Amino acid sequence: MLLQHEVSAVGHPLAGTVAEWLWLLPLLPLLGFVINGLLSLVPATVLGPGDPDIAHGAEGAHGEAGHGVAVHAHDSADDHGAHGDDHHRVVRHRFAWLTSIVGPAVLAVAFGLAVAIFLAMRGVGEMSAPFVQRYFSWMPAGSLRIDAAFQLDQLSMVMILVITGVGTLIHLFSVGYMQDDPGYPRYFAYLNLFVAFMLVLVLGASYPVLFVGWEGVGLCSYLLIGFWFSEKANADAGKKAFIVNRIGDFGLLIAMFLLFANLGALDFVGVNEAATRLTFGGPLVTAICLFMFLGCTGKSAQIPLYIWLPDAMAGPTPVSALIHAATMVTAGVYLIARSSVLFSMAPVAGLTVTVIGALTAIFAATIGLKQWDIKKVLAYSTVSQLGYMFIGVGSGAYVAGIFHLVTHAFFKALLFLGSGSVIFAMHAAYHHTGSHEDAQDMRNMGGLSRYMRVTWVLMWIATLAIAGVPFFAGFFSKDEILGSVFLRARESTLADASWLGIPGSSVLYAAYALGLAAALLTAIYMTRMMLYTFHGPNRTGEKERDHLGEAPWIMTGPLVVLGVLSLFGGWLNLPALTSFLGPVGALDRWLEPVVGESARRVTSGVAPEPAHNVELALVGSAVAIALLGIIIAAVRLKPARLVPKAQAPEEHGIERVLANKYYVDEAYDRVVVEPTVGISRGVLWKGIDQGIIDSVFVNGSARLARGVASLGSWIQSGQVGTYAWVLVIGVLAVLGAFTIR
Amino acid sequence: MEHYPLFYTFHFYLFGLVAVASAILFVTRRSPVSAAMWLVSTMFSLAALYVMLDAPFIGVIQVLVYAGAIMVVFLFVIMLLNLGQASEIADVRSQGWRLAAGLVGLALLAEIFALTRSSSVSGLTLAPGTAARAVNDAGAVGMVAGPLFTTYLLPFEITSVLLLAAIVGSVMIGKQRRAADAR
Amino acid sequence: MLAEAIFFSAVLFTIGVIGVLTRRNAIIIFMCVELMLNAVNLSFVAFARAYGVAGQIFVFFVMTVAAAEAAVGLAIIIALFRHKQTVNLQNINLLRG
Amino acid sequence: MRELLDSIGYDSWVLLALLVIPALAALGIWVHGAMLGDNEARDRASGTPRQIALWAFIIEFVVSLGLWWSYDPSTAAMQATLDLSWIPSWGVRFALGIDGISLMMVLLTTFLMPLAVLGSWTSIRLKRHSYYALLLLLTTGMLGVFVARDLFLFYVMWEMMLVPMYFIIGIWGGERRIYATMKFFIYTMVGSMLMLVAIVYLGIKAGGAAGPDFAYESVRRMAGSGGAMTLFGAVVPASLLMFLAFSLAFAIKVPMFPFHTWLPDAHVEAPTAGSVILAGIMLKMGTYGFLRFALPFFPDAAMHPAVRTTFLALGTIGVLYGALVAMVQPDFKKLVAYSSVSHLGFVMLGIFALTTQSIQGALMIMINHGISTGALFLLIGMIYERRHTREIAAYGGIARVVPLFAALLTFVSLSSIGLPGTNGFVGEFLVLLGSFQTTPYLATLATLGVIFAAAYLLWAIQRILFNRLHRVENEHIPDLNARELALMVPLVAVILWLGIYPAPVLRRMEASAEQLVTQVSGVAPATSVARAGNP
Repeated sequence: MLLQHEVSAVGHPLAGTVAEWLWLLPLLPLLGFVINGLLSLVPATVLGPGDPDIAHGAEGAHGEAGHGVAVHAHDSADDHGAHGDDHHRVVRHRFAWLTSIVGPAVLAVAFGLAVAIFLAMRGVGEMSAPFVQRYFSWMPAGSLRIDAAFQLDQLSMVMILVITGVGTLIHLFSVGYMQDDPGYPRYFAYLNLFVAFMLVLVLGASYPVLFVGWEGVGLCSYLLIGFWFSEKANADAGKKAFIVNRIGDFGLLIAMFLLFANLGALDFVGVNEAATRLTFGGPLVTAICLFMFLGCTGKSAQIPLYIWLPDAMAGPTPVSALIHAATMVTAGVYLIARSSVLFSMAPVAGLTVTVIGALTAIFAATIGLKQWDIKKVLAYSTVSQLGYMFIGVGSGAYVAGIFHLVTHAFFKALLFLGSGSVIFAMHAAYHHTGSHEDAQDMRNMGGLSRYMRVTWVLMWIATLAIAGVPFFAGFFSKDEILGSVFLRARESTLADASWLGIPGSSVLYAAYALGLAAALLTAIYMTRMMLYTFHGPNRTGEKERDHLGEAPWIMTGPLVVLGVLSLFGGWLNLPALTSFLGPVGALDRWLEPVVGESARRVTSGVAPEPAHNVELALVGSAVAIALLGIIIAAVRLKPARLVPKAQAPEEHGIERVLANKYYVDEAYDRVVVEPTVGISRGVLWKGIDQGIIDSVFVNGSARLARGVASLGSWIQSGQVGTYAWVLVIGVLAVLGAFTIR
Repeated sequence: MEHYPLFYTFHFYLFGLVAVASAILFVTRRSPVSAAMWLVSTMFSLAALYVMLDAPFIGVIQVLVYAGAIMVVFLFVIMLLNLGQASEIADVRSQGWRLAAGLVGLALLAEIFALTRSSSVSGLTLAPGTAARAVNDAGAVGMVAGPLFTTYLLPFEITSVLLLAAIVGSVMIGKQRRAADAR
Repeated sequence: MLAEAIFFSAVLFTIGVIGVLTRRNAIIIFMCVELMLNAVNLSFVAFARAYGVAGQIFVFFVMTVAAAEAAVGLAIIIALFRHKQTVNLQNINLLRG
Repeated sequence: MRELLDSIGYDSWVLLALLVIPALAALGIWVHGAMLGDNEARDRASGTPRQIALWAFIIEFVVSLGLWWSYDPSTAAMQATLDLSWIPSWGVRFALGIDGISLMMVLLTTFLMPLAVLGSWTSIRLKRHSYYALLLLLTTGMLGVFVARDLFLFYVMWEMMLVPMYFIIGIWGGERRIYATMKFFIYTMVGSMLMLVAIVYLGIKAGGAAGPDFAYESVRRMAGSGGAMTLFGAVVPASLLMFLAFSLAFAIKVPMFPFHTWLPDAHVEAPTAGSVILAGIMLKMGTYGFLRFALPFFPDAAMHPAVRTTFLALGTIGVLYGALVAMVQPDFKKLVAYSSVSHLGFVMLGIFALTTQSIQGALMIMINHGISTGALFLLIGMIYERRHTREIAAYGGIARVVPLFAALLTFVSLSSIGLPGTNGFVGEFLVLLGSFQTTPYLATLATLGVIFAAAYLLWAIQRILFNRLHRVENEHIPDLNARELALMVPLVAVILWLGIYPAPVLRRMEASAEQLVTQVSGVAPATSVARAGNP
């Protein structure tokens, strides 16, 4: 059925070009999913039915999951005393070689296709309308027409390139990282499926099709977080991610219902057309945007739904890099940019997005300060950086938000993969000695720069990029976001609106301040992470130290590519100030047809051109803040004083609160989860269902019937004489009735 | 209103009263045998009434079937079971029950009278003496036999099946239990 | 004579009813039922004179049924007596569920 | 395809054949059993009845499949009609026919039945002759309900399917089967009694002086005109009373919120095939009844604001309540049973919201629920056969041991959750989207059910499949065998097909859904361009 093309975009400049092969983009990873999925159903090794390792051997081989391994070790000591060494046995899947080829290859081909399509788009020059391809009618019902249709425009092109490009690199890295896991084909099946859904998300031509990808990536995230599902914590984390995302999806669904009920359309072209007819800043468009943003807070881990992302680190590290840093979590940013017309009509919603983004940025950054797990640091950093992107798209600087999305994809993927490489080395070291120490805790690392030089250098590049040091990728994108907020605080529809009674300009200034503070914290915690991991004395352990080493080329190769991108990613959209470096505002021009009009609506049609000195001041303060943060961290922190995790003292006071993430998870548990389950069990099930409905009404009526019946059966004494009496009296009564009438 | 000679009227009342009196005696006897005998007396009186009501054939078979056959069977059974002794002392219910039964009877009577009085279907009534003429014309038996074997043939045949079933049934029920067990 | 016949019929029927109600001997109750049947027969015959011969046919059938009933009923009583050594209905409550 | 079917006069005999084939097969099994004489001989030949049943159901499915092509989606009129005189003195006719609504239900039934037989292939060891004969008879009854075009015939079929189900639960069920089957039977019976009264009333009124007339169309023409009745001194519109009488029967069958407590018991105790049929097909009869009878007959009563709001609210309550209660069930079958309450709540919401989208969505959920929940019950049956427990706590971590089972259970659960790309999403999305236009607040509340659905099912499959394998008994469970795999494959295929390309199904029900909206609301829905479109 996919074959029956119905190209509605006849006459579009892209018609007849390689862009016609758009549908192949998600289909390629899907093919990979099918192949790898079938392979994964073949058992890893032929295990006898009596093999006690059927449950544990497989799980023991996985690469990391620090605390997980520790817990597991404890358990296996209990369960199988003689199990000991076997625990670290490598069980490579029989068809691992095939998976190693298929998994990355489909992505590489997809990336090639994406580049070809990009070149075709460059070739046709000006393209004002999106290239929409209808394949078949998906949900026709009455006046509702939802087609399975893809839409290609400049925004989705950017996303496709990031997804397939970074995706290919991460797939390659995974080959090295996951090869010895018995679930290797399954891992690649999920990863391929994820990319397929992610591409559907960014290619979908309507909200429902986007929603397919939206929930699909959530599913893959669920499956990959719980990849090592034998550990309850991992399975819990996956479930939590799915359910929290569903809360967000609820918002997105309601937004769609509101759109259809009021605009009668759900495809982007139709909605954008109809949206301009809505009242500017009216309650309807605000409600639509706010519900949509609820969806974004779920997928992109913003307050209050950010809680799933740190837990999501239970998945394999490349997964964290691909899904929970580079692509999926940025879907919310994409959605807002995609719906920029709507958001530009609703200043209050835009301010809400900005505020939530700013709060999330600073909030997550403070937590990141005190995390010991290297991946948790990066997770909170991701939450914080996503907050930045939302500051951007919320305040109407859509290009800035997308720009940061792209650069963030580069450097955060690099950071995660680098940490993966560190964990890989750490685990390999512990593996050799059979130790059960935590391979992800920074207190067990230190001085790794001596053992893994490539990783060390690349990680520093990424750190400087995320901290905002000039000429690294993050510097340009972060600076653009902060600058836009500052400028819009003076003159824009947002500044004129008021948010909960606070003037919009004050809100934006506050967001700017929070953004700066978050930048400072980012520089501090990232430097802290680097110092504790790579510098100072090594705390891994005497024996283990000899086994530390650099990862194989298949893992370092992608790191190098990402390092280059993190260095030069800023060239995508250089500010006017740095015109000496190259062409200015390339991304601005590229995305102009998609978000330009909306951005101008926010700034009341005036292009925000700052005065030269203001711009200099802005940039200067940002640079100063970044350097200050790095210096503070370098001066204040003493990696040499750190002790390994096993000997670490308890934390106290505010440190402890930070280390425990402000106890938000516990609060949610107490306030939301436990009452829901308690009320469901105690009141709804035992109380209403079994207590009232079933025992009072249903079985009560049965008891009533039985009571009446037992009365009747008492009358039925079996004495014929009594029956005769009753009969005669009955006859009397009947005759009497006739007589009286 | 049809006129009846005094002779006729007198005998009609006589047999009627005898029937009622015998019936009263029948229900009040303790001994089943004497009760049965009084019932026989009632039935004879009724046979006489039937004849006086222009139904001589019915009167005859009343004597033959009821008084003759059925009541004899009853007596046989009573004697077979050797009832009739005072052993059945709990047979009659207590005073209160009997009083209540009497009241019920009175009520029943009252209702029957009230109902028969209120509704008479005079429009369908045959001319006086029609039945008597029929007896003369067709003969006592022919008067019944005519409709019985024409209009009511099917019920008649079904009755014969019923009788057959009753015969088989009573034989089966009355058979010694041991015979059943032996199989 | 119709009214008189109905009068006697009603009285006889009532006596039968009273008998059924007051006696406990199965055979006597059975005979009371026969009496009631006879009482009904009397009205049938009386009606037959007034309304046509069908009443007599009915009596004929009633008698047949009565005969069948007597045969079966008495057989049951005999079987019952063999089983329980009594025909007093107070001691028999096989109908109780 | 259409020409081929026309050339064999397919439309004129197919519905009758669908009713007759299972009945004949049941007769065949009975004869087979009777000829064998004693029980021992029957046990020795116990393979035969399931073969007969399976082939009968496969033939039935193949025969019914022609309806897919022979059905003309451009009209809402009854098709493949058949009208024979049955009990002329009561004006009862043996009238059959399908529209877009019944078409899908018929196909769902014939699709699920062979799978139900395969699902009980080895689990039923006792009195197989009776079991399969009852399954076949049940099918005749169920199909009869969906294709009857005469109210009396409908009622006969409605009661006819009750009896086999009563025995299936009562004989081959679990420990508390007697309690469960009694509850099921009496509860359903209570509801349908009042419906019988209403049917008789309507039939007599519709016929007028010429004697009763139970034909669907004539009753529908008359029913709306109503009149008034005196009830306990109060004057009530007759249509309201009739509507409530029908509604009670259907609401119990659905089951709608306060009438649902028979369902968990019946599901838990029923054998696998019983659960599949009960959830997959029989629950749909309630909602089908609303669509076919209660609403078109009594639009005024149904659309009265108080009545409508009550039903909408009960539907929404059902969604949330079913989901919340499902969350805390320790027994997996019970969990799925309560999830049915939740899903059927969506259907009720969709029906009473009365927009084309919500009605079509409700129909989609009816199909999807049949497939997904049927598949869930089949999977539970498979694992129950191996471990003899349905307690969720008795499992854990078995995904390592039974990867195929785990993959299928996860997949089917996801479809039940309503993941886009699977069938579940299409139905829920359309219902909520459609309902949002008429009752935005209730629809918003019901959308919360989507969250709870994820919570209860994911939590359950985590406790069954994931976590640590902590029980020795679970370490050596054999994975699915070829038969079980073969019976899951069609279900998985349909789940995906309906999720990705539901348009053919939606198009076949569109005309009927629109006609219903028009009939009930009196206003034609917004114009549709669909039916002229491509297949």
